[in-house]
Amino acid sequence: MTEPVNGSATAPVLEVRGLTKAFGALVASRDISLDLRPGEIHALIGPNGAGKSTLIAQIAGELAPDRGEIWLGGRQVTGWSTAARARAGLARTFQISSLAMEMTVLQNAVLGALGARGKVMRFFAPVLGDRALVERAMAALEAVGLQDLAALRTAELSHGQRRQLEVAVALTLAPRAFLMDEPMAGLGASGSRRLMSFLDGLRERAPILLIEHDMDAVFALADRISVLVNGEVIATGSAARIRGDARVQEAYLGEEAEAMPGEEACAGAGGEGRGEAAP
Amino acid sequence: MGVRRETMVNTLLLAGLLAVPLWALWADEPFTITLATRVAILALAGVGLNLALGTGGLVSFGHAVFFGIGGYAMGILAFHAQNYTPLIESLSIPGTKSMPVIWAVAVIASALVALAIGALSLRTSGVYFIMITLAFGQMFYYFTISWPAYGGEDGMSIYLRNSFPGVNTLVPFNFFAISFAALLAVLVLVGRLMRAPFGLALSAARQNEARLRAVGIDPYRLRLTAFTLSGAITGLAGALYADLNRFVSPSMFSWQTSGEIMIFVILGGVGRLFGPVAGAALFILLEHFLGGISEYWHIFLGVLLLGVVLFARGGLIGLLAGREVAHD
Amino acid sequence: MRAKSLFLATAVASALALAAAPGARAEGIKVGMITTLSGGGASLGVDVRDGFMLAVKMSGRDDIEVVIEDDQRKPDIAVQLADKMIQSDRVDLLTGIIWSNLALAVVPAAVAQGKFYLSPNAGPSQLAGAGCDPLHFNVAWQNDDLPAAAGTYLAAEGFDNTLLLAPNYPAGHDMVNGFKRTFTGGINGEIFTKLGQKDYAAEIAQIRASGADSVFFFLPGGMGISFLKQYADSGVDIPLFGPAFSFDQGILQAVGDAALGVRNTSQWNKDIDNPANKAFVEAFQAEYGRLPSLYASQGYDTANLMISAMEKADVSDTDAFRAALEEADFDSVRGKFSFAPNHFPVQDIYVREVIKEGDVFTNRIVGVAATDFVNAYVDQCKM
Amino acid sequence: MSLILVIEQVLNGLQSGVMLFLMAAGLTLIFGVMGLINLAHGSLYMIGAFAAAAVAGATGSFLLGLAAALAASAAAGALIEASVLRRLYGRDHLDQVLATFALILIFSEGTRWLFGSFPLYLDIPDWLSGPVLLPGGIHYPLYRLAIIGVGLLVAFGLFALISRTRIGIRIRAGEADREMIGALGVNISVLYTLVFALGAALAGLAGALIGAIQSVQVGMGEPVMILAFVVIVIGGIGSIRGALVGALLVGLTDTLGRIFLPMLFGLFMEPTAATTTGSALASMSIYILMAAVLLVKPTGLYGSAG
Repeated sequence: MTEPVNGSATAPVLEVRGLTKAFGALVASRDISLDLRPGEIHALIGPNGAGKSTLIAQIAGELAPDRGEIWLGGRQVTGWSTAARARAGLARTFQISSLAMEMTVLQNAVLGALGARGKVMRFFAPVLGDRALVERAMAALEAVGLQDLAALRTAELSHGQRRQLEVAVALTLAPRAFLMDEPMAGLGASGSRRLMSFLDGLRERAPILLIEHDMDAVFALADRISVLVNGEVIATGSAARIRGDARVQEAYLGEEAEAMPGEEACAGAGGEGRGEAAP
Repeated sequence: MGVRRETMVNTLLLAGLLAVPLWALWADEPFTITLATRVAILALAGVGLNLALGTGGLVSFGHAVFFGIGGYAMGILAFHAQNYTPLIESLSIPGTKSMPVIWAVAVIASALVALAIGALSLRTSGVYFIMITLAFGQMFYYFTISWPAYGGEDGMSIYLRNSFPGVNTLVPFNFFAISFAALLAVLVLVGRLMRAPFGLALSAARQNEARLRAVGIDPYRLRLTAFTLSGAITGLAGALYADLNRFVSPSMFSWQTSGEIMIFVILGGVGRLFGPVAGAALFILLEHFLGGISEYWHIFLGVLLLGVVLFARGGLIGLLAGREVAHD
Repeated sequence: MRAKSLFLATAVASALALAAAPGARAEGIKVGMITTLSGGGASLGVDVRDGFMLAVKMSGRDDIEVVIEDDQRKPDIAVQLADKMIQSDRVDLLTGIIWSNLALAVVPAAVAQGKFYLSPNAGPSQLAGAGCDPLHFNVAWQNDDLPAAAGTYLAAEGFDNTLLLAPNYPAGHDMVNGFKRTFTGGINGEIFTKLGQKDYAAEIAQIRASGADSVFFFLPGGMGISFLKQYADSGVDIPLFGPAFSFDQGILQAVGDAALGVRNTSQWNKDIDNPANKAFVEAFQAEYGRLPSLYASQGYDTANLMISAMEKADVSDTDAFRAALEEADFDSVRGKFSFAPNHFPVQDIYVREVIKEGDVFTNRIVGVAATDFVNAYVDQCKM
Repeated sequence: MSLILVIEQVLNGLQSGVMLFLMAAGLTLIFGVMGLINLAHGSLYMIGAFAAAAVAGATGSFLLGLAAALAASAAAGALIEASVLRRLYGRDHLDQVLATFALILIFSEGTRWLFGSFPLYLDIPDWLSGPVLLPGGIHYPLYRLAIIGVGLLVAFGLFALISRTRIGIRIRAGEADREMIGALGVNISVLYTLVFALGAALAGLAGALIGAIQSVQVGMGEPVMILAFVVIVIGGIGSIRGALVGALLVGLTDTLGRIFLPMLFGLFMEPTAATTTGSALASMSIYILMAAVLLVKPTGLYGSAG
């Protein structure tokens, strides 16, 4: 349904060039380059401690790289604040739900719409009386299926619903690119399936850089996969290419099987992916 | 349901605060009116702090600075007016005894100082923020004590209460009405502000800063604005308080004053619009009632405060109106 | 009590209204005492209160009602209490304030509302000069009096290179200026310290290095205790002088040996030889089990002044009562006592020395610093 | 102004810094391990001074007084930890500020109720009184030298305790990860009470030592408490090393500022105005120092995170 990514003429929406970050002797990011092109889901995988969180933090703007550049929509955003990058069209969801828990579901979504529109310094007119904002928020809630819970306090949502709300808030931003940090974490099998089909359609709105542990989801969804090991991207390519990459099998998949024994049980068909990848 | 109950409690509070001095007027108990005026003014100071502390999550231990600046704005202007000396010699700008002018000066001066203190302090967070605001408070306190021009530690007395167009402010009830009106006006404004885009974003900055940044809003500017508004409101309260006492002194700047304003907010209920009104009323009531029973009344105040912090986290409003509900 | 139930529900409030109609007052006098009874400065207020109440008790009169409230040493609280006493308790006369800054906050408004104010302690220059008032009487001293007397005394003793030390606040500057007004010798230097400072190592080192022949200091309360102890321990032997405030009965026990031999100026001491003083010292010890302090003597004199006026006039007759107060026709524990035209005392000021009587540190009189001393602000007072 | 005077003032600054360290160490330890901001630390200082004065007055022995100060403040600390503060560990700082502010009110008025309004007597023991002659001709009070010694000894002991002993390892573990230490089977609530009592005892020791050269009275703890907070904020909250550096910085700034600022202004102003302005500025100097440090390093000199 999406056009094949290799050889695409479209310019990347998000691009990381030669990103390097060290904490003392530990090099958490080593000359990382990757890009995100229109219409694709680009998955980033790697064992625990590979440096995924550090990389996301640098892309989102929470951490300044030692070297390298980050480009968003044709502009270099390397020195920009998190908020400025968000305004420039980078919508992220958090690994651990990051919502204003005392607010209602609708208020959280409206906050996103407000951020997208700007003009926060308005002191008099009630924010929920602003039809444009509310409509935009409701549309996002409807897209993830939370419209009936709009008046509920966010703290009362279930874990899965909070994940959905995370995505809805990202939607209100009408972003150029999504940055999703383990959106499936902690979802049950059916929840994961629903979210997968949702993300599948979402890439048409804006491409997704997806960090995900659920191999099943990654191999089913991703147009391209990058593998991060010890701070380095050791391979990038289609699912098939990654499955066949000897270095990936050696450095990542073997270890993954050891390091994350729970993965299989949790992700049902997880073994299948590895099985195919095995020689 | 909870929303409606809180609204009811709030309405009753205001009605009580208005009814008591009306009764006192009828019963010829002018001191009761003075006490009610004090509640209204201290509540106003608390509403100011509550904007930063309750809505914005900025635990300022230095709001006495703004209270004191408001007070000194009144003291200095009225001092020059009653002595017929110019405020600024070279420009021959006179002092004034007009409340509206004094308020404007108090609000602007405290807003400017809050802007400066906030711009510096908001670079820190958590305990550091608490302590740096305390440090600014101490700087102002020691400065006013040793600054001889306006009385130093002695402070300044104003012999006649300042004037308000068309109102005889010397009548206790009239001054109560002025203070009560100021409180009402600020409550309405802050209430609107909390529902406006600014309030939503500020509240989000307290609950989850990362979320706010992720939707493209920079919390620093929001917080600085909130801190400035908060300081301006507390400054207005300071000017009124000085007029109530017809007196200002460095004790308005002391860290205990900061602590007391904080107590109003906590006793009443952090983040509740009417929390400071309930808190100030309870505090004055306790001070008056316990103070009459024992000279060691601070012990009881301490125990009560401890009880509220440990067991009644919603404060008085929380007890009466139940658990907080999200604003609609 | 009736005003205290302010914020119970409105219903309760209006119920109370019926019970709270202002009652008719009996003949006699109703006194409002605002003084410091809690916190760090409480010992002074307790002494003034005890001295005052002792005199009321000894007078045997039952037509004196005293309302006592604690100002917590906060000016704004003092103002509230004054409002309460005037508006709600409807007192005729106010007294009790210890601190100058509180007096300045309360007194102008109180006398403007036609109430008498008798000061048992604070005597700031503002209230002695341009701000004097027919209804305001000070029964203790003008703030400059004791240091000015010390200045006279040090000059007479031949000191010619004196170092001055006081906290950096108005009363500190008043004291230093009062001393300089009468002192004709040379001044070595002036040191102003932070109000409330408790460590004087740096200042003592400066004193040691100064080469002064004498040190005049004003450090009330805990500041004085700290300074004296540290000074004694430093081994610096330049003689110290000061007004009585740092050598008062309530403080001396906490200073201990460090104060022994230090000379200070005071308008009262327990060994002044007159019957009124003897009776006072004995009765105070019997009543409270401790030696009376300067502040207690001032509270006692204040009450006796008031009682003497009551015998001549009714307080409701303002002019007559004021005239009766001006006569100061009572037996002061200080001996001679009269009022200057600005209603501040004309009195002798003594030089005292700290001694140890058995286990108790106290003062004895060693000389007179000034006779019939009149404060410096009389001429500025127009009333 | 001679060099001797300067050296003497530096010693004075050192001495006041060392005493501040005793206060600040307890505060910063309690914050580092339990995450608690304790405004009532000054009350523990006051309790130490009152206990020392009462016992020394009754027995005539300064050392017994010190022991009583340690015992009383440690006991008071353990008591409030177990009864009140334990409930506040997970809470935000606002609740902690308020609850410990309430404790100040209770302790201050409670002490006044027990001991009355008059200051208590506590003096330097004879064997420590008077000045000694230091090399260079400096007369310096022996007692202040002893204070410097005790303070440095305590600092040394604290560093040893934290870096070398089992309990120190537990403290550091608690600092790093509260859940982990629970998983290790250490009885965490006992550990917390111990740490709190230790911090309280240090405050009580400072109170007793300082009480002998200052006045023992209600309210003596609050100014010191504020200074101690300034110290740990400058040093970085939770860091013992930061507390030491911060305490010495504050002690020296305050002492030297008091003396030399008026002199500095005296160079270009008339004397009375110079001393007035100089001492006004001096009284603000440590707060200016603190604000300046925080503006450059928002988490203090040795702090990790807010």
